[in-house]
Amino acid sequence: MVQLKSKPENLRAVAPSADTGTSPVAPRDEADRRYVEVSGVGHSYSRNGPTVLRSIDLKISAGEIVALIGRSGSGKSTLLHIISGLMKPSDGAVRIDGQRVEKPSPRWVMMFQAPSLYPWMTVAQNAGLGLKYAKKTEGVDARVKEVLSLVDLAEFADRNVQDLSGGQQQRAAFARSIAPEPELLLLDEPFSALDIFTRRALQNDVREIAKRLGLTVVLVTHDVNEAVQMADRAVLLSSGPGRIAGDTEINVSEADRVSQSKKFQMETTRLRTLYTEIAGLG
Amino acid sequence: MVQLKSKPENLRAVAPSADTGTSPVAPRDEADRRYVEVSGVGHSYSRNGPTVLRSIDLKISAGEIVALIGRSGSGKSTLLHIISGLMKPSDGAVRIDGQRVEKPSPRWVMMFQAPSLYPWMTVAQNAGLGLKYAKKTEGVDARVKEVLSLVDLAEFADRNVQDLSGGQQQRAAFARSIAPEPELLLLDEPFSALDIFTRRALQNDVREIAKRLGLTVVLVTHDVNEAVQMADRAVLLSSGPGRIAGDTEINVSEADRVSQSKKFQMETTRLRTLYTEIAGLG
Amino acid sequence: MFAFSMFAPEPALSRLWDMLLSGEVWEMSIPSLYRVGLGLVFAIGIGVPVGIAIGRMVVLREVTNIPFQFLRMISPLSWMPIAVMAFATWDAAIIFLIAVAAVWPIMFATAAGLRRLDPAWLKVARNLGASPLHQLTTVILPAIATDILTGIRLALGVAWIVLVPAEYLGVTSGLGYAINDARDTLDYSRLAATVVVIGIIGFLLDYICLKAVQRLNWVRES
Amino acid sequence: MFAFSMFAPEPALSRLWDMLLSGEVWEMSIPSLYRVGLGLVFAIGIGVPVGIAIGRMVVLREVTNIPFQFLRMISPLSWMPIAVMAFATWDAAIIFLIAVAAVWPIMFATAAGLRRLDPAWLKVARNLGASPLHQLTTVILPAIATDILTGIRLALGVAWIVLVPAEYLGVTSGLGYAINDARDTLDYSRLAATVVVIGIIGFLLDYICLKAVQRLNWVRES
Amino acid sequence: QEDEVVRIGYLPITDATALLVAHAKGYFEDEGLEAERPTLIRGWSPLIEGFVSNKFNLVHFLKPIPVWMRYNNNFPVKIMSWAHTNGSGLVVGGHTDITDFSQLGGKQVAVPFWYSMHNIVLQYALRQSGVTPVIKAQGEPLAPNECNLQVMPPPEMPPALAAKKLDAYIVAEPFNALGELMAGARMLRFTGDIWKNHPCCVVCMHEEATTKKAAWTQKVMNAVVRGAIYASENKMEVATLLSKDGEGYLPAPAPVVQRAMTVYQDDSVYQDGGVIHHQAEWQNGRIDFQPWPYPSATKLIVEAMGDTVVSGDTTFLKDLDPEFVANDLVNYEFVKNALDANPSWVNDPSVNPGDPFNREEILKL
Ligand SMILES: Nc1ncnc2c1ncn2[C@@H]1O[C@H](COP(=O)(O)OP(=O)(O)OP(=O)(O)O)[C@@H](O)[C@H]1O
Ligand SMILES: Nc1ncnc2c1ncn2[C@@H]1O[C@H](COP(=O)(O)OP(=O)(O)OP(=O)(O)O)[C@@H](O)[C@H]1O
Ligand SMILES: [Mg+2]
Ligand SMILES: [Mg+2]
Repeated sequence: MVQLKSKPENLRAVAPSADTGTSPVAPRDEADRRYVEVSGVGHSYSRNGPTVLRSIDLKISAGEIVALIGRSGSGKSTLLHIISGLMKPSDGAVRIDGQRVEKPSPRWVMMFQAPSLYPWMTVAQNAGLGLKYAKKTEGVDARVKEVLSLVDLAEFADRNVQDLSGGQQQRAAFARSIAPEPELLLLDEPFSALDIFTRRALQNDVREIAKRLGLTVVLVTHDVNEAVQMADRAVLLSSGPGRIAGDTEINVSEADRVSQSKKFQMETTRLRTLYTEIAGLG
Repeated sequence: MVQLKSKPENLRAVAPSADTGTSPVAPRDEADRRYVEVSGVGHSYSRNGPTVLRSIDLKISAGEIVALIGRSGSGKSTLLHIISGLMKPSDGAVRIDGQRVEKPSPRWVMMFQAPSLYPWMTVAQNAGLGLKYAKKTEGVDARVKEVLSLVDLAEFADRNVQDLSGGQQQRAAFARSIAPEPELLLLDEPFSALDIFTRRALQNDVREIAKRLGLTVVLVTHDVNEAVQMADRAVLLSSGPGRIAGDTEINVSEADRVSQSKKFQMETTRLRTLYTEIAGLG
Repeated sequence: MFAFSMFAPEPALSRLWDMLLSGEVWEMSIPSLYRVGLGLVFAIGIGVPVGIAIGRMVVLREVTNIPFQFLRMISPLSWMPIAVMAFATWDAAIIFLIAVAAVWPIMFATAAGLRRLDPAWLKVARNLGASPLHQLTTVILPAIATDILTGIRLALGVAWIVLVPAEYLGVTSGLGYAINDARDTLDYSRLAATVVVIGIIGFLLDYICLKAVQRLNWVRES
Repeated sequence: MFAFSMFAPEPALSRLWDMLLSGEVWEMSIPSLYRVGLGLVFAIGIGVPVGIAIGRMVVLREVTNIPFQFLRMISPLSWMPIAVMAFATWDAAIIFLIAVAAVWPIMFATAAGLRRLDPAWLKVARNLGASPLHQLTTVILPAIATDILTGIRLALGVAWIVLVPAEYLGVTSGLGYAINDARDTLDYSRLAATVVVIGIIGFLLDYICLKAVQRLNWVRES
Repeated sequence: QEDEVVRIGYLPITDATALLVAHAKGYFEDEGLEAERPTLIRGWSPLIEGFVSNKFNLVHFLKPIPVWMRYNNNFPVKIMSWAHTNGSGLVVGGHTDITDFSQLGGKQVAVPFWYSMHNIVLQYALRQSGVTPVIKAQGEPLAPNECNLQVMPPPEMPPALAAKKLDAYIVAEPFNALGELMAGARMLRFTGDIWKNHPCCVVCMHEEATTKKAAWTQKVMNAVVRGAIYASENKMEVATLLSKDGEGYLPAPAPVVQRAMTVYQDDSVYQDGGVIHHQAEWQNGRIDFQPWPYPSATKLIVEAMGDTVVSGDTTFLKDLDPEFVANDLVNYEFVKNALDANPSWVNDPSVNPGDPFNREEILKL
């Protein structure tokens, strides 16, 4: 995939691949191999039901943060479920690190839109769950402490998760997702319910953490601001049977991501224009 | 209340009234009497619990649309409940149209953050509920048809509300709120769960409807964009024990509210700056 | 094992067939249905309002908890002598025993349903000007209809449990009576056939409840 | 009227006092508690796993619905002859009858709890690499613990209902036996005193369940 | 197999006396047998079911029950001896003024079991008095000369009578005595005053025991016969022994059991009420214990069952020959041996010492 310059007219129009039911997986060139490879994925929820996703091709490099933008119902959550292995696509296949995804794995962890914390556990118990499942016995406490500090929840370790505010719950869910040290993080509108300040802070934190740990991240959102704040690249999904309608890099320096800089505003406006166009088209 | 010019420095700093427990209701001047008068309202949820609201004074003219902005936990929902009569304040009083509010009334209807539609009813049955409660028998069908058309749901009248999309549900809840022809509408973050396009459309619709019908509206939000889009005036609540920390007019022409105009952007930026300052202070 | 091999499906079913042809099945079923039905009507008539009251009023729930749990645990069959004394007819005594056993699941399911009620629904109704009666008919009852029906389904099972010993009491009709009679006459194929009849009737009643649940249920199963 | 006035509170309570002093209360309670307890253990041992299975697997639920509803509706007392035949000891027959009656509320409450389970919780667990056993112990069981306990509370009520007629069978101890005994001898003050004992024990057992519910309940009441 | 434990099942009524005394007095041990404490059962049905499933090998049944078991259900049961004679009565409610069977027309009467001597005697007495026994549903109108019968568990009878839901019931002791003492019932007639020395309950065993374990069975019967003789000779003592105040085989307290076993012709109420008609002539007691199963009585019962109104399918009775039943159903061998070994049994007032093994059945109102 050629990296495009960050100008509206540089939007790579993605030609829908021929609708042949199953898309043949082309022999892959080792050099072109990427960390996540979604090839020809299509999906419908029932045999004769409407097509929800059509011919999705998406490649993501290791360590990259990709924002998946699209309107409600465009199939963003469906695609994330398919990548995570929680759902089998009707067509096509997903490979992660060269290996075909057949079922969920703690190596690629998805964080759902709702925090879905277990209310009968403390914050620390929730965060340590992945380690428990992996039958780790040593260093569990230390690791839990570490991830909770990372999301600034160390002092809440022994609280019941129901006694946290919404933002704290989101952070706890995030801590739970990263505790088993996944390589790939799939985030489904993780901050949609938060007020603007909490949100801004978390966006910065997550980007920083991901970059520090070298995680690959797919971030589903319908907020252009959030995409610019967090992602290296934005992939736009058209509505209807969701298709990739645009794929563009986000070129903002780390410093500019934090402030209300000119560059940030420009980039946001550019992306919004793209999004509006596609939404209008979709 | 003096109408202020729409510049940041024109923010009227509201001095907290002396914390004397119950604020004495001053003899009111007929000329200064407004449609909604919140005087010295304070609240805490339990006898010795933390104070959630402190000394709120707020006057709203008939037909005005006021945005109530504040961070999560600042007491916006609490204040709305008190105005609606669903909750009794610990201190102070609320008068609507000169009459002290003691209990809820169909004359002032609140719309909750979640649509809270009755899932065992159709859209039309939900919308007609207020009329049924008022024991109206004539013209009910016509009125229901009218409000559903107003929110563009006429063709969904006989659907179960669970078969609506999120945005349609919000609109049905709005139709239910306005069907009994209330004079005052209290909206609690009504569009927070919607994607940007649906949201934009609804914001415009609601403002248009309110202005057409001459409704007074209090709109709770933490989205500055939404405030500028919809309101005539913005009231900012500080966090901690919520207090009115700012009160400013929004001066954007009707034409500018719809487009991404310069004026709109300026106003948004101004309000966001105010909000950030207050949030920083709060 | 001699007579008891009559429990086997073949003699039981052929006996059932005879009983169907002779109309005996209806003769024995109708009085029992009448008693179970009336017992359930009383159980519903008491259980639902009381359940709503204790579901809405925490104080009432706490005050009544001890006596209710106490009464609930007493086997209705220990009420038998009291029922015999207190009621003028045998039928009334049997109906009382069934109602006493069936009222608890209904009451508890109703109260539990009410506690799960979304408070916002009541706020919306009050806000739109609903009177308490309106709140009951347009919000509370539709919202907890399936809970009530779940209670009734459980009560139905309990009512059948009680029916057999209750129809020991001075009546000469009904399914419980037929069971007792068949045991007394060592007529085990008849016993098994009657058990099948009870099972089928119980199943049909439950099926009606289930259909009602499906009609009144507004929760979308995922 | 003759002996029947002995149901009045005064003779009943003074009789209860005598029975307490003589230790008779314990003598009659312990065997019944053993039978009810063991019956419930079997009911839980069968009801919970089957309830989880039919709650998780729609196919299984649909296949088993007819036979289960059918069996559920048959009064355990019609099983009596079979229980007597099939079990070597009287105690086993009684425990069987109690278990047969108590298994249904537990099974149904478990299945209902499972259907209310947030599917996201299971997705999260699978996603984090939970084995099926892990999903059971860390997600399913904690999530539906209160539902299971609600089922057990209802089952407890049913077990006591069945206890009295079940202790008709060849045992010489227990509360149901004491009730039958008192009825055989028209000793109604003793009957009333025993009823009070049953009520108190039932209430205490229910109280234990309620405490367990409160402990395991993670839902915040509004 | 020869040393099998004696397992007795019984109902809490005085009918079980012979078996209980044999156990209480250690007669089984005297014979070198091991015997479990008898098991109390609350109803005939579970007792039958327990016997059939081999939980018991020695029980007492109402006399017609084994007829049904053997000829309707083909279960190989054998009558080994009589458990007792007489010992039942019909009481009427205190709210009624019934003094004669003819006044039972239009009334509700409870019997303990369709296949019981009680039902046979009651229906005989009703027919003799011009009343037709019927089985009708509740609320169905009764003709003035119809008496409606219903089966009811004995413990339910006294409260039902007190609650005026019944007008009378016929049952074994101690429920008559309980009714009299605690429910205001009045004794109308004793069954033993209608059918002279009638059998009520019989002692039953599995047929297999008589063929495959003859020695064991003989020992059992020896003990049972001794129990019956002891009971016959010491009614007052035995009543106390069996009661709750004694060994606690029966839940009833001593005064009730004593009344049920001893209060009879000398009681002034019975004399004044004209309850007893034939005692002077027949010389029987309220309850008597003599084990010999007179074939004549068996024949009479089988004959009477044909005319007795019962619910259920009675077609098998039509082909039943009383003579055949008397020989096929009853085993005379073991009881005869036991009686020969214990000649004092002829001292019971219900036995004719001159011809102890034969008698003529007398039914008289
Ligand atoms: N379980 C399901 N069964 C059938 N259709 C479904 C199911 N889940 C989602 N859909 C449909 O698939 C389409 C894509 O849904 P998806 O949840 O992937 O959208 P999304 O882009 O995540 O939207 P949102 O922003 O609202 O979360 C929608 O039209 C939706 O109606
Ligand atoms: N029922 C309650 N009992 C006790 N405290 C409450 C209750 N409801 C709200 N609070 C507290 O009162 C404060 C104000 O709550 P409120 O819901 O009014 O905030 P809000 O401004 O609407 O926030 P949000 O934007 O999150 O909806 C919060 O600190 C909250 O914790
Ligand atoms: Mg989604
Ligand atoms: Mg709020």
